[in-house]
Amino acid sequence: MKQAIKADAAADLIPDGASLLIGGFMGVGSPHRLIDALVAREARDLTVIANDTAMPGTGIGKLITSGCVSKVIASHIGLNPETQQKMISGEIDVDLVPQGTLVERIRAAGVGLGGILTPTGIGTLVEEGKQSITVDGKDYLLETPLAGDFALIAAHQADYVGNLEYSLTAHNFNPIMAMAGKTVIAEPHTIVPVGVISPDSVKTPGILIDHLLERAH
Amino acid sequence: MKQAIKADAAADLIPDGASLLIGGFMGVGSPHRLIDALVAREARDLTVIANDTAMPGTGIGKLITSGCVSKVIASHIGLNPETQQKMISGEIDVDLVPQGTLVERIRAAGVGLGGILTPTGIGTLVEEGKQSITVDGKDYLLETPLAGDFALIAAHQADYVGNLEYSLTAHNFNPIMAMAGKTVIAEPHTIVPVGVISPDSVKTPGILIDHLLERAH
Amino acid sequence: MDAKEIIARRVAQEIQPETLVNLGIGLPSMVANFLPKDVHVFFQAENGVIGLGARPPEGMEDPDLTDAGGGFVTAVPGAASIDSAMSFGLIRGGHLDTTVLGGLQIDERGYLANWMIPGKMVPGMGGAMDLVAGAKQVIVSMVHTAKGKPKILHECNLPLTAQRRVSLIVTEMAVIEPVEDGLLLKETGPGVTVDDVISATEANLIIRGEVPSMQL
Amino acid sequence: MDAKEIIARRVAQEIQPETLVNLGIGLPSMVANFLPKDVHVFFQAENGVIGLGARPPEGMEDPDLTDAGGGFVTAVPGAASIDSAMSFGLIRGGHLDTTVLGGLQIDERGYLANWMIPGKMVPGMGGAMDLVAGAKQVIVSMVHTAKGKPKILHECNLPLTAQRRVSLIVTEMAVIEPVEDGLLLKETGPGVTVDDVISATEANLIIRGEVPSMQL
Repeated sequence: MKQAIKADAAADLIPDGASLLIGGFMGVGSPHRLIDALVAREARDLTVIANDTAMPGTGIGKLITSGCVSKVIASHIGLNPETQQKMISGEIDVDLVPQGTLVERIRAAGVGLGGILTPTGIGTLVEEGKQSITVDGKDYLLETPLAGDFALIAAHQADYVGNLEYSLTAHNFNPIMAMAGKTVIAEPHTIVPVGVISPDSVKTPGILIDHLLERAH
Repeated sequence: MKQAIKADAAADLIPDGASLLIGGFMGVGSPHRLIDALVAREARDLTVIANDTAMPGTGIGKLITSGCVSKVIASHIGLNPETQQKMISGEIDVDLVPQGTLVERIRAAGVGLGGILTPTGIGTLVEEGKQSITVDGKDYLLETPLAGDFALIAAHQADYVGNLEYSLTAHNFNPIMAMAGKTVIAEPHTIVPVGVISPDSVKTPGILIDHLLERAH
Repeated sequence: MDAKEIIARRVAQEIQPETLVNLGIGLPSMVANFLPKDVHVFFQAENGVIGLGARPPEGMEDPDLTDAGGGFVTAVPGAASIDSAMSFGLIRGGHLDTTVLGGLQIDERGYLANWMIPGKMVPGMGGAMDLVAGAKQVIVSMVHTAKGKPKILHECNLPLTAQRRVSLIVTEMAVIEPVEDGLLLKETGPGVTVDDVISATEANLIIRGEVPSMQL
Repeated sequence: MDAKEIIARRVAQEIQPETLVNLGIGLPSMVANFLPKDVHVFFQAENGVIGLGARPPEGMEDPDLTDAGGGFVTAVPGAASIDSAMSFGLIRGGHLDTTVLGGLQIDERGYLANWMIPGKMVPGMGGAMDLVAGAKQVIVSMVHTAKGKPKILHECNLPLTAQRRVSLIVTEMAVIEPVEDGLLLKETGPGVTVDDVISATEANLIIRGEVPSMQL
């Protein structure tokens, strides 16, 4: 069982310079209270690994605007002009990774694989510096695991063991990232007593969760 | 939407010589009615890809006893002495694969990966004939995808789109195999109208399912 | 009928019943509006829903249910929520029947470039590389030229999205099928002649006999 | 106390509170009976449950809820059902704190052989190779000898389960920790002398000072 903690206490656990896997897709299913707490404590030099950097004023966009971030590994930054500006000015280093490759690299880290072979990116810029391997006559890129010092996970409902349920398109990267952070912090909307969630509804087993944020309201 | 079909009609779709991914772990979560129908139609020369061959008289054990199977790819045959006897007599060819590797190879086939790198099997007999690849100073085996002509899936509940829910330890290989069969046949306990299952409860999207068996009762 | 509607209507004719379809943001998403009522398909949004529905009535939006562009949507009966690993597993694993994407350039090999203009626009590839590498049928829907300049070229000079021949190109001027030996002109747009298409296209076009006009 | 109970009681002392533990079929599964009441752990069964509970009352079995040996079990409050990919993801990904397995042989390198006797017994490795390769702590629990013959050898002659030094070996005669330079004898079993252990063991044992007796 875990005592639920406040967002600022959770943000204090995350040192400057840390690498963070952050759930969410254009801000949907992102851990918004954790992000606000990181902005409030003026976190610096973070590496953010996420699908995208949302929009200015939303989710991960707030970390970008507030100067918390020095590196981004994402599939898409197109809807956040600030990320693009800071990339061009050299303030933020950006690695672009195809979305399917990004989630498989994170999964590989979480499930103890040394990498995966994907057809995505063959014959494109993504190929650069990577090993190409032929299996059954088809070429694949070897993509290596991508872990984070922390994973910041948004969930719909938790219990005090840390078991998590997600809602609709707010799943996205969250269930995968929950396996790949050295320390995993979950931010649920609500928390219910242990035993209330059916074992079949659990999508992230609580044993993966290190810290649980208080419910939203 | 799919019309639910009878087990014997489903078994008629499966030709002799086909390779079958069959869900289940010691018979728990196996498609028992499909197996019985294959035995009844005296299927021959099947390749069975499954975690195990259960026990004589149970699940996949019935296919073994009835002489339906010429090849087994599994992680464990220890509780079925008939499989062991038929292996020794040369009637059945057996490939043993570590359980975690087996499920990742099937997943790789289902999700379009050319293979995965696993630490499991390094320095053991499993290594034979496989490429070893070093990532970040650690050795891994390259394990390649494993697909089936058919996947025979047991589920707890379906709707007529083919969306599936599973129960407790009857999940096991089923959700993974449902991605890796050229033709996928699902055998649910019950079938409910479309719209009854919450999108968040669906573990196998119906678009993966080609044929749906009638409910059990 | 404006160029975009022509394109969307024509692409809609390519969508087969009972299939899984991914529509890109912008022009491709208009295709859904022109499907015949009796053609039932499941739309996938790569952010994690199979069975994407229309925009909800005002005040009934769910912040946890959006399309890949972040717009509020609903879910049809029989929908399924999936995580990003499953979403791209379906795409890369060949379970997605059709993807409709926009394009910046496309060339005689049938190769698409649609994710970056070096030094100008670097949005990232998002899901595009996986979609083009993995979907069974890849349809590129785009206006035929950009500011009067051809977008269908001998060879793309923008970075490629994938080293794969796409299935079909639909513009307001033409339907073009990339085949083994080049680009086959299959149809012309409303009021457009074969010569019009040729002069708006840098790439060589293969023309076999009479080229019919789109039936919209 | 028979040999198996000695082993199970001693292994139970190694289990840390609030951890995830996988117990193999047979002797290892007995360990659960000897955990102190205040030590709460989650037991994982590799067939897909975290939070394995005791055998249900007769007539209340669920055919869809068994342990990895196929025996009926229950689920504790806070349990989670998982598929085989997640189950082995947890194992191989370093999320499993402790695995307790049986052994056929173990050697001075700390390498375990426990899945086949060529020409005699070929059950398959099941989950053993993943468990030994991936768990944070690997405890081998086994009787010290087989029909009077040592099982702890200079070098295994049966096929290895993994090329990894296990964390601890617990028998009814000894607790042995494989370390960089060999096998360190840490404790002796009830009524067993260091000389008894040495003569029942083929492998060289490192002995540092006084070797304490197990406290059960």
